[in-house]
Amino acid sequence: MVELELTVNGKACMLKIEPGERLIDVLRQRLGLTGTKEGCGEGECGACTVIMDGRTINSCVVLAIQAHGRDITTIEGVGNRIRPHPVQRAFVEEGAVQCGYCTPGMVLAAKALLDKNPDPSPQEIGAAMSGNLCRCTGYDKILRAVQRAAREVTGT
Amino acid sequence: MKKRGTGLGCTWYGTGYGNGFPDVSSAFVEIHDDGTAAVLTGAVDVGQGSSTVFAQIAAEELGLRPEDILVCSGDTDVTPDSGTTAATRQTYNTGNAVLKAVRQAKLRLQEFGARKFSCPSPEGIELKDGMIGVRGDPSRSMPLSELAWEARLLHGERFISASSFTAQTTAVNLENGQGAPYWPYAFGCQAAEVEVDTDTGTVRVLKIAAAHDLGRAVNLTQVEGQIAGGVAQGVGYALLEEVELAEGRIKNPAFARYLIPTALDVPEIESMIVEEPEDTGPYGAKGLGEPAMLPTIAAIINAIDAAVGVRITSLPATPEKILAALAEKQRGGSGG
Amino acid sequence: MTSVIGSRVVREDAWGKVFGQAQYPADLNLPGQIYGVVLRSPHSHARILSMDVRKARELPGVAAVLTAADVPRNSHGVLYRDQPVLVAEHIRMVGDPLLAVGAESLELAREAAGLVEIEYEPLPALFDTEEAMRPGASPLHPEVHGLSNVFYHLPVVKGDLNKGWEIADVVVERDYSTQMVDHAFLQPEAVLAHVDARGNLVIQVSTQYPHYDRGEIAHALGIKVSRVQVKTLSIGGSFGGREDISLQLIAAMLAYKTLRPVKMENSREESFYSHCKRHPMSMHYKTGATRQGKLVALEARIVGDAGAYASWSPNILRKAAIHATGPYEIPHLRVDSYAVFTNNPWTGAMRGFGAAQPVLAYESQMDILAQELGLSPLEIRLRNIFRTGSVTATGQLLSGSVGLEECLQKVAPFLRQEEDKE
Amino acid sequence: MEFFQPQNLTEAVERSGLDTCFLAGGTDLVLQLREGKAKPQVLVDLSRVTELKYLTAAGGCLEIGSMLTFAELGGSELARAKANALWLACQSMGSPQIRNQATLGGNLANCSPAADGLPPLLALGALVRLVSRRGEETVPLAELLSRRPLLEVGTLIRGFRIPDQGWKSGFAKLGRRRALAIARLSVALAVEREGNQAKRVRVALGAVGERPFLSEALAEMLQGREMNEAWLEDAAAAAQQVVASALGSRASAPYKRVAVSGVMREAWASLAGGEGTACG
Repeated sequence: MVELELTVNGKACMLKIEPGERLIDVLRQRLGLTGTKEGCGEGECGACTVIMDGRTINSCVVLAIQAHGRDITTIEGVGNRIRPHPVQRAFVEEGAVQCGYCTPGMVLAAKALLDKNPDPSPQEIGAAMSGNLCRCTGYDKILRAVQRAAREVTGT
Repeated sequence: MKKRGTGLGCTWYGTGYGNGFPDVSSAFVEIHDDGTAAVLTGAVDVGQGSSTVFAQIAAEELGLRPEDILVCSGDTDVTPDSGTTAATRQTYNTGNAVLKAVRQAKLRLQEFGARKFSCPSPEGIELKDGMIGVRGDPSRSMPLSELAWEARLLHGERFISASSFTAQTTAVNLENGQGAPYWPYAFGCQAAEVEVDTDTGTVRVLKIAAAHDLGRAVNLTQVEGQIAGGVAQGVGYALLEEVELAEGRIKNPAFARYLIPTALDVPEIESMIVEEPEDTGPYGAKGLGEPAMLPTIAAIINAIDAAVGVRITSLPATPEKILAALAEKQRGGSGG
Repeated sequence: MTSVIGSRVVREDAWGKVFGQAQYPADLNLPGQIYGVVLRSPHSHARILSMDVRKARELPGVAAVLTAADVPRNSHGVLYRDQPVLVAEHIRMVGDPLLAVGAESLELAREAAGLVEIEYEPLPALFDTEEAMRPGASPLHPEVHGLSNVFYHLPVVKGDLNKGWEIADVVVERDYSTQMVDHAFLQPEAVLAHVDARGNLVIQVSTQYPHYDRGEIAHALGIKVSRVQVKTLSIGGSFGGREDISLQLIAAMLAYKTLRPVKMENSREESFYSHCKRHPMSMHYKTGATRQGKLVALEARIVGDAGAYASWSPNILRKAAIHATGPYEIPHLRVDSYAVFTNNPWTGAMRGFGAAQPVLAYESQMDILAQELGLSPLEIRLRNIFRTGSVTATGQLLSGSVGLEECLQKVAPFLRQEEDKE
Repeated sequence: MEFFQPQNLTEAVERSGLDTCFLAGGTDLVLQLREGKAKPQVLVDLSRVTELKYLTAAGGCLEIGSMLTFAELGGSELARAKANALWLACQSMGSPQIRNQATLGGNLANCSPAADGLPPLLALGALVRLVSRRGEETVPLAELLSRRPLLEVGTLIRGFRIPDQGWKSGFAKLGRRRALAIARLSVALAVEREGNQAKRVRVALGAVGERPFLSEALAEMLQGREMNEAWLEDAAAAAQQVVASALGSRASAPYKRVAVSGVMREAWASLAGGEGTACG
């Protein structure tokens, strides 16, 4: 067992874990943050996307211990019904949500993009969202939602 | 070299279980004391949006906002059986059941309203914008919330209903296939523009224009969502996806090796809606779920032929098959 | 107030989904739950000679090891109950479920499954539909489906085919084939089952049809439908892949047996093996048209690989036959459609349900005919499409709501003419 | 399994041995651990070893630390200017999430046939800086790739050194889809120009055989010639021969030996400074 200290959604967490535990399992099982989804278990679908120190990662191919001392944002830390994040509002209003299983990862990928680049081009949006698979929407409304959120963020 | 071409795909799709199998959906409706309503059906929303469609139907009938409708679905202890979420049948089938059930509850409301407002017939009572009252006479109306409350607490009157709808088809004759196996039928056409790299055989789908006759669009956002999602699956089916088998064992049971389209593989999509109303459908609606992906398959394959003059006859149209066909064509084969 | 029909109402669960609050079965837990796993067959066709589960049962932390002997009524299926909950003897495909283990942890359950000793007798297997169709081919389901692997055949016959060929000026004949594909919904199967305070089985799952699942669970366990509750949670896509019952049946059995809450979750690999696939079809098409571009004759043979179990195959191959003409009027035709058992993974419902595969064939034929006749792809279709009043291959009158011509006209501007070609 | 997080290079090297495994980004290793393909007693996490995270141009070379991620390299203007082929590979490798985590050192250590980082490094003439208890060693990547096993026990990849000779480089990869694609073929090309002459050329191929490799034959055929349409056509045709002989009778050979011509053309078109457009 090793000591793991990390910040999750702004809260300091201390846990004892096995070194081989994946970040996704610690988030879902130990911290109860089930908004992070597992779709493929091999870093190919992006459903388990979380933001670590400002960058998106697939939490299914990262060991929890690799997050030691780092800052993690999961979907639970992004917004709520009273104060939704612009990306979340845009996803709802554009109709970018169908089955919803890819949605948390998509929202985080979009948030990470807009945090760095509030005014992305359509190409930049496509590239930023290309690590997240969706089987329902055909991506069309997801990409539009990111554009809409960008407009809201930049106030244009 | 990169060459472009366009292709057309034109399809039809019989919705529902079909073949005379009793295709039944059921719904329960309850008007709450505050004038909101609950719709209970077994129909599950797998992401396509059936629950939203049912809320819209109830809201339309009761003069409420969709957010005032609680849709409870897919719990066998609570909801009636509404069949499977498949066969492009929920908008049509369960939509019809919801419509019938809501209209029953509505009729009870209208009857109560007719007595309340001394209106000679329930048909004279209108439900609109959260109000119930005599059609054309705003002075004889009240909020539905007050009427529902009053009905229960002062008169013990409830507005609760249950109904079922069964689609009508006949079984085909097993000797010659004759019969009326499906109803209604949905139709669709798509045009694809592709770019084929003649060096690598790679196909890029640049654009899909999709027109679908779905009877009536109940929710435009969801219709566009179904079309775009269908196109993406059609792109995957036509170009990318294949479960590879070796002696019955799946060689690629993983997302690293079973590839579905990413955001960058899906073309620009222009969706167009054709509303040729179906008399038996709720507000004329037929359905769209499955049909959305069908024309994509042919539009892409035909566009490849238009671009480079080779006809791919086995799916998926991989770069390997396209290069082989191009080589065959150069050797003077038919390419087909 | 404007009509809400035709508007852009926001789906009611979208907010819960963007906040990560929507619950899929893997997100649920109950105190005291155990974890279930299924051991699946590595063989495509085999007989189980012996199965020794003692070591697995004795492993500390194992709550139950279930085999076919523990299933009161060991069958399920959407049309025919030809699929075992757990195989007793006859394995028909790789991935057939052989036994289920419930244990205190997932790792322990996997370890226990690994301790089961099974002796197999491999049997000759059929992977090719043409081979499986041959007279004398060993039948895969003699008990339920008789002595042929061809367990469904529908001919659709209309008009006089000989006359059709006589009046055809151009005849085009090709073979087409489509591949096996997976639904690839993003959410792998998962379930939480428990026996509640009423003594009823409660199954929380993502399914396309909870009432069907309830019936299958009650049937397999030999209990009344009113003692089973199937509750649908959020569903991470389905596309037909959640029609045949899957993990929920096994989780229900484990919960019923152990009286512990049982959680089961598929990995992506397990998911590939635990739901059906889209039918690969081979299609032979011969289509005739007049010089004026009118379709006059069609002869088609469609063979669908059903894999090891029937699932929806008869309905799917029926749908393929009925839709084989495409949305076109053809006066003289014969279509033969067959569903055939093989030892491949079983195939069933997937978006399009048998009407997807023939699209490749009938729409390719249209373009080839157009080329032969010197017509544009648009023109040949306009000369043949269904309109109100058309009669289909099965003799059905399309009495209304046929919006195909308008669809064609809407996409026509997006088609490039020959001369714009690069 | 134990976990050890060295704070510096010395600690990392001291702790390494038969039963240890270095953890870089982990995007491949975590899967191998789960599948039981890697079973180390000790996992040595390199993420705190700051000596492995650098990107500088010094002494006529571009120096790249092994723990630099693909995203960091792909976001670097310095890398773009000095090692365009590598920079391009960093744009298309895996997905954004993988690029944020996966490192160039890990890409070499894992050494998949389709490793996106290796053909560009080969074409750019990269040297690999290795470190072990015995000290440091600097080896040309091409030579390292001929070693079996690639790395001796206890050897750590410290970084990469790319001589800044003013060569122009490009990279193209062929995947089955436009993102999240494993390379089915990749070509990296580096050219030292003199006027319109290709004075010296290096061509590396990926996903053709067990490990990426430099093709001497292609280089010899292409250098000392004017870079024109014929030159490119010869390059494409010769690449086909190289692939054909490298793949022999493998199932993928009939396709790849033809398709490589297109990848070669794209690699040329991607050459920094717009050379590619001159005749591409």
